[in-house]
Amino acid sequence: MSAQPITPAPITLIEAITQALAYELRSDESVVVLGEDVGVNGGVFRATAGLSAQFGTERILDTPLDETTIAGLTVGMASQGMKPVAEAQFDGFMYPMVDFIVCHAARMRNRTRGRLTCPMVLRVPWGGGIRAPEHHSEANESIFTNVPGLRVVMPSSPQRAYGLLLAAIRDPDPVIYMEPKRIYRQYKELVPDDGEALPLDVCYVLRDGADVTLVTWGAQVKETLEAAEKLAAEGISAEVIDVATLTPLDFPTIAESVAKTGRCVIVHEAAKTAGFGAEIAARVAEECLFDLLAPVERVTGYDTHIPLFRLEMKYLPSVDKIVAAAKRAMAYS
Amino acid sequence: MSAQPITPAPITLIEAITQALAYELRSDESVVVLGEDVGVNGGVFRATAGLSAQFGTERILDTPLDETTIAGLTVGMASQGMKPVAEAQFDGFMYPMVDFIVCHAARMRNRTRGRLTCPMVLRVPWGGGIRAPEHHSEANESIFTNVPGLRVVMPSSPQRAYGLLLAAIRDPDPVIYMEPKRIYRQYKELVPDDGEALPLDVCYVLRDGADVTLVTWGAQVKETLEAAEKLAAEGISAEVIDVATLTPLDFPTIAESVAKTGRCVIVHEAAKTAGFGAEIAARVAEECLFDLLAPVERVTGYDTHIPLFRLEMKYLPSVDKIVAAAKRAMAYS
Amino acid sequence: MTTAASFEIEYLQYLKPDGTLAGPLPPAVADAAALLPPAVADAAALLPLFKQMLFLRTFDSKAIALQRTGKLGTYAACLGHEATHVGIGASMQPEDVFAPSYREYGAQFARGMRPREVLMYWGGDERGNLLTGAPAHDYPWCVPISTQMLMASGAALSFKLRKQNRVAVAVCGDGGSSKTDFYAAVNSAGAYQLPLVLCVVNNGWAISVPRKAQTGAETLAQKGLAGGLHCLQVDGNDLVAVLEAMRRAHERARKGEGGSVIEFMTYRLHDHTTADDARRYRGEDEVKQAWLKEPFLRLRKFLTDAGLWDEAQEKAWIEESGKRVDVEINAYLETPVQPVEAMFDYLYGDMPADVLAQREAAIALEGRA
Amino acid sequence: MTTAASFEIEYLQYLKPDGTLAGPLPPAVADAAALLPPAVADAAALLPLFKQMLFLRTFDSKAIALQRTGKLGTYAACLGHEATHVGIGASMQPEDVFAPSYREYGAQFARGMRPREVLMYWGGDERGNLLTGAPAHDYPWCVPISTQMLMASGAALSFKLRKQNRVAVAVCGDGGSSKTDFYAAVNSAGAYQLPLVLCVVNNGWAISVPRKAQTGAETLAQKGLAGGLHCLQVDGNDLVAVLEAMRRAHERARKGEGGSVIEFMTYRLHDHTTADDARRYRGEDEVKQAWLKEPFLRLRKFLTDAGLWDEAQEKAWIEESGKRVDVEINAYLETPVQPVEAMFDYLYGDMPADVLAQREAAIALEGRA
Ligand SMILES: Cc1ncc(C[n+]2csc(CCOP(=O)(O)OP(=O)(O)O)c2C)c(N)n1
Ligand SMILES: Cc1ncc(C[n+]2csc(CCOP(=O)(O)OP(=O)(O)O)c2C)c(N)n1
Ligand SMILES: [Mg+2]
Ligand SMILES: [Mg+2]
Repeated sequence: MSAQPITPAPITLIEAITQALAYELRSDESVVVLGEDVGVNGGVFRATAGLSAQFGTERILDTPLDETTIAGLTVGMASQGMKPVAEAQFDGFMYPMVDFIVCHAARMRNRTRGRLTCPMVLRVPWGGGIRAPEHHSEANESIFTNVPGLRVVMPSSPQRAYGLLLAAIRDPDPVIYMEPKRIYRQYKELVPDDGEALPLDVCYVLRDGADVTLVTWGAQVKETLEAAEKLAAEGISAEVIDVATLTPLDFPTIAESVAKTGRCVIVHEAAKTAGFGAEIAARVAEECLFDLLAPVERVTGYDTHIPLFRLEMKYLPSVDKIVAAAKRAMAYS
Repeated sequence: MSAQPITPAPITLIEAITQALAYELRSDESVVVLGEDVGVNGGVFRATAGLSAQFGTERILDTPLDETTIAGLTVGMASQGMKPVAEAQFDGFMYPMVDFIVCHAARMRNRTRGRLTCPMVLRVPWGGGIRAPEHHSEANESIFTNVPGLRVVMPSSPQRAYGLLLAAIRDPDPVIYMEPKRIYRQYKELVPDDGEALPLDVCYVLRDGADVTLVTWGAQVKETLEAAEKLAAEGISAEVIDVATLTPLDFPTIAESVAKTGRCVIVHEAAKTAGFGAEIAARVAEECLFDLLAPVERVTGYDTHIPLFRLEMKYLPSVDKIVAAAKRAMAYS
Repeated sequence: MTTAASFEIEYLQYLKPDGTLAGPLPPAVADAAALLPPAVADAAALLPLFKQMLFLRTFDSKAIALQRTGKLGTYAACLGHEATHVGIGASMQPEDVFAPSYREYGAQFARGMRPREVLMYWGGDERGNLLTGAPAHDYPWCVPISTQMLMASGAALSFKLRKQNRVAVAVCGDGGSSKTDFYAAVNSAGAYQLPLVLCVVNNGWAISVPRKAQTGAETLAQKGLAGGLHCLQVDGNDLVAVLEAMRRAHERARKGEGGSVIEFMTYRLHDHTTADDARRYRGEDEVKQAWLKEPFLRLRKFLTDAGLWDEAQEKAWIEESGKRVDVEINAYLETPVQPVEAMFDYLYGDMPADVLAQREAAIALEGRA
Repeated sequence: MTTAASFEIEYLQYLKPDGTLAGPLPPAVADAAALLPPAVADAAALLPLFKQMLFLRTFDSKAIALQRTGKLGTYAACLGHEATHVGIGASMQPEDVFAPSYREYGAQFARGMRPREVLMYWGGDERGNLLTGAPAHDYPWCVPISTQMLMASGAALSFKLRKQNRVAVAVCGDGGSSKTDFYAAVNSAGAYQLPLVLCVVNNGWAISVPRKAQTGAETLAQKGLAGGLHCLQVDGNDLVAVLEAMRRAHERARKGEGGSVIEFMTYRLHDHTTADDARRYRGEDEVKQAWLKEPFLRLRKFLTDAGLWDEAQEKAWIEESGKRVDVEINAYLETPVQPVEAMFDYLYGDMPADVLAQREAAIALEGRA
């Protein structure tokens, strides 16, 4: 195993994922990658491109077409000392995995009082906005956020994709790693292939601000940062927080910001009701009530299914919707 | 089909369920009941006791032992004009049903622009506190509360069990009907078998109060009402709201109460983080901020799996925990 | 040794790839009609189906072109599957229910679906699922693999319980036969003895995963044995065999003899969808070989030999097909986008207050249609 | 007719219900040793397993009594399954991995599990899953039906990938063989050619649902054909047949010949669990008939005939078993409840801040242990 040279050129978010997978496959022989079409095809999004050629079919496994199977095999391998990194081909195909994730992955350690564990990662291209067919555009993170024993992680930049995926694979417990597919190739960043993981369980403050706290994750980080720019142009100083690890939630980072700004706008793509934004708003209502100058705002998908692509952009949060919410909050003082 | 005589004696919550099933099986021939052991055995909790003898094996169907199968058959029948009432034997066995519920039941109408619909009910004995084995004690309602197109309903008394189940079966869309098994036989109530449904999509105010609003659902209604009694004895007037239909949520009823009391304590059995209580707290933070005198409180299960039964009562919300939370809220004014 | 059970699975083929009849008599001396199975009244009965197959080719290539020019979303071609798809569709009665996956346009057209609706669906518009020309009880496209198989089992159960003389027909791929929902369909159809036909279209590939990586079973047909169903393997490029296999399965179903699993052996001649590039994972040779066995050539040869088809007819029909498809394409392109409220209007039968409020907010934001 | 595939499933029985040997020679003249299969070195080898079966009976009845007096939660008896469970356990090597459902104490004891842990588990204490005496890689009890089958397939895959000479053995019931996870195990074991033994213990009932309502398949063994696995049906009340069936499956697995599905024909002589009342759904006659074929009688007869067992031995062993079980019961009853923080301590390898805070709050509320 020879060390990789530092990547010289900037890479996309999805390339950062491939890079992290390759790094960890090289450095930990208990890591295997499995999923539909992850082998010679390199994944339908090319996240595993080249890995089969590099690591062989015993490390990069194409599975039969069944998500229950993928989840079950993954838990079986993880509980016997391997570190499987499974892929669900799209967000909308994760549901058959829920049983194994909730009943076994999330509980193996607790059930056996630590005797068996389940160090696995489930990667899944997540969310809408790529003009894909039905079931290829879902923001369903909240299926897992009320399940103890899991980590739900979502990167929003090439660097965080790399660092958080390394951390997820090395984590001793199951991690649902949701990849915002809309920004897979949106921009490039220098991501040194140095094997440095980024911490899980912490929120990342991406922009400092004084007037309003914008809390978001995944693909909406882009629109939220743009909204912050726009607000700045109008003299409103917005702090932007990328939650990054939804559960376990690092609420103190959010609380600190809200204490400072007195206003909290939560932005996410999933439907509003009982989306994960609710948890953040609830914590604010519990722990930051007297800091609040304005009601909490949620800018989210509507409480309906994301439409097929002719209408989908009207479903998703947008820069304008975020700006409007921030301004509504600013109306209070 | 002859009318049933008015039930003369008070009945338990589970008997009210049987009574509602029988009523609707009599009055609508498209209704069928299916599940594991629902036939001659009458269900492991006896919810379908006697129905097989009364309606025959073509109306009361034992299924092969597979929850995916139950969910798939149910959606298939419902989309072809029947009204299946399926049973998941226990909360912990619902997970394999998630795929069909989320991908098909909740979307059939929307996907086909109203051409096909999915009028079905999934009944499930829900929650902890009966000293049951593993996976028989789960409060997993939040798996479904972020899914548009569904109704999530939970009764908390024999009368509401009867009226809401009738409403659920008659509803033109899929309803997840969660039955708090801990109070299946806790007390009896007169429940006339008059076929009168109770409205869905509304919260029920069970007790008027002026100082603090206690919001809950399912089995915790019992402890919450008891807590209200205790608080009354100490001069604190608590309003108690049974949410009953979690989604779509009737928030105005809650908002009205919080506007009056200025304090909101949410009680539920599920783990705290991203439990459905978060949505209620979030709505309060959005819509009732300036009514609040005290931070919102959530009295919930801890963020871990409900333990096996030797420890489970220490996991669940209790009268004392609710009283303590209400008093913390009362400390603000 | 005591035997607990034993099984045999039949293979059905009538038309060989070269267009001659497979059968006990040497093709040269055989009376074609005598060798045709009960499903086919006479050779002429094949003609309209042959024309449908040809129409499909035109539709398919025009849809791909539309996608390439950005006027359609991802599209799943049916190239090579025409005999299987058309045969399945032709075997059904209007009161039967059809549960497709996502590329059985041949069957859907046979059910009466309008081509514009195929384009609407892949064009990102839910109205493609209205099936205005097809039986209103048919299922919409089904993206979560093989869930349609189990849903169809539920439909078949509803037929049985209501004593309706109807059959549910569902289609999945070779990959789809690995899905647990497929097995659940097999299991439940057997347990309840349902009027269900589970069609497994084995086109060799599930995106990049070859058939042999899906299962250790020698045939996909034998998966039906797991539920005690009738199992059959068929040359899926042979329209005659497809029709006969379906006829048998329908007959069983209607007689109350239960469900069938039919494996149709065919080949996916195109990429998985327009979003796929099959050169990454399969060799040209394999594809070339498959072109020799595709369903169209042999049937054309057979019908031409029977004096039922000629080049002039073909030219005219291709032209006619092109025109018909163009009409559909235009209708699709001219259909205005749904108003924003469409995303709320079909969610519930009774719209909840919160949804109504969001609907109004969305209209306020986006403008009323 | 062309045949695509054909299959035959063998049925294995050595000891008939009356304790005589089934076989080509009339039992009277047969040399018992000659008729025993390779799995059984000689009749004496059966003795310790017979004693385990007897021990199980004692354990079972004492556990039920404990439940009836409120000192145990719901308990699932294993009465009638002893030959199957003990045989499965005895066939395994320590390095193999065992994935039970919830009533295979016979197999778990053979793996070294302490009876007190069975009681702890059903007594509502997670520490029952510590398996202090058994191989630490064995799986805990598995309540969600048949998920253990698929998990075991994953374990087998890990053995294959790491080139470990180990076998995964998983057990489910007749009802469990309807579960999609079971089919997924069959499918994946076939696709990857895994060292996996899927044991289907057909005891006639899944709570109240009889075997015939689960599936239209003639045998449960044939479900393995769906994945190209080796299939075998066995008299599960015949310890000898169980041992031989397992031997064959292990051999195949170790030779890289892939997985097996073995159907063990037995009968659930007790209620499903102590929470069940089987009189609601099954006749007494059926149960009476089943008692004639139960596994213990025939083996006792065989061993007695072979001069390896007598009444005195039996009396002594029953007494000894009772004492051993009592020791275990006392150990269970004397185990203090876990402190409240135990519900947090094994949730994550690295405890998140919120969980830690809740842990502290719970301790503050309930008192430190
Ligand atoms: C549950 C699910 N998982 C994954 C996918 C993504 N996907 C779409 S088509 C396909 C391959 C299907 O192969 P096969 O069943 O052989 O049908 P074919 O496309 O060859 O007709 C996959 C994996 C899906 N649609 N649904
Ligand atoms: C997924 C799931 N659904 C339902 C149950 C409830 N349940 C427990 S045991 C059982 C019957 C199992 O029958 P079988 O597989 O034949 O095993 P046996 O109990 O006869 O050994 C059922 C339905 C469960 N444990 N898991
Ligand atoms: Mg295919
Ligand atoms: Mg059984």
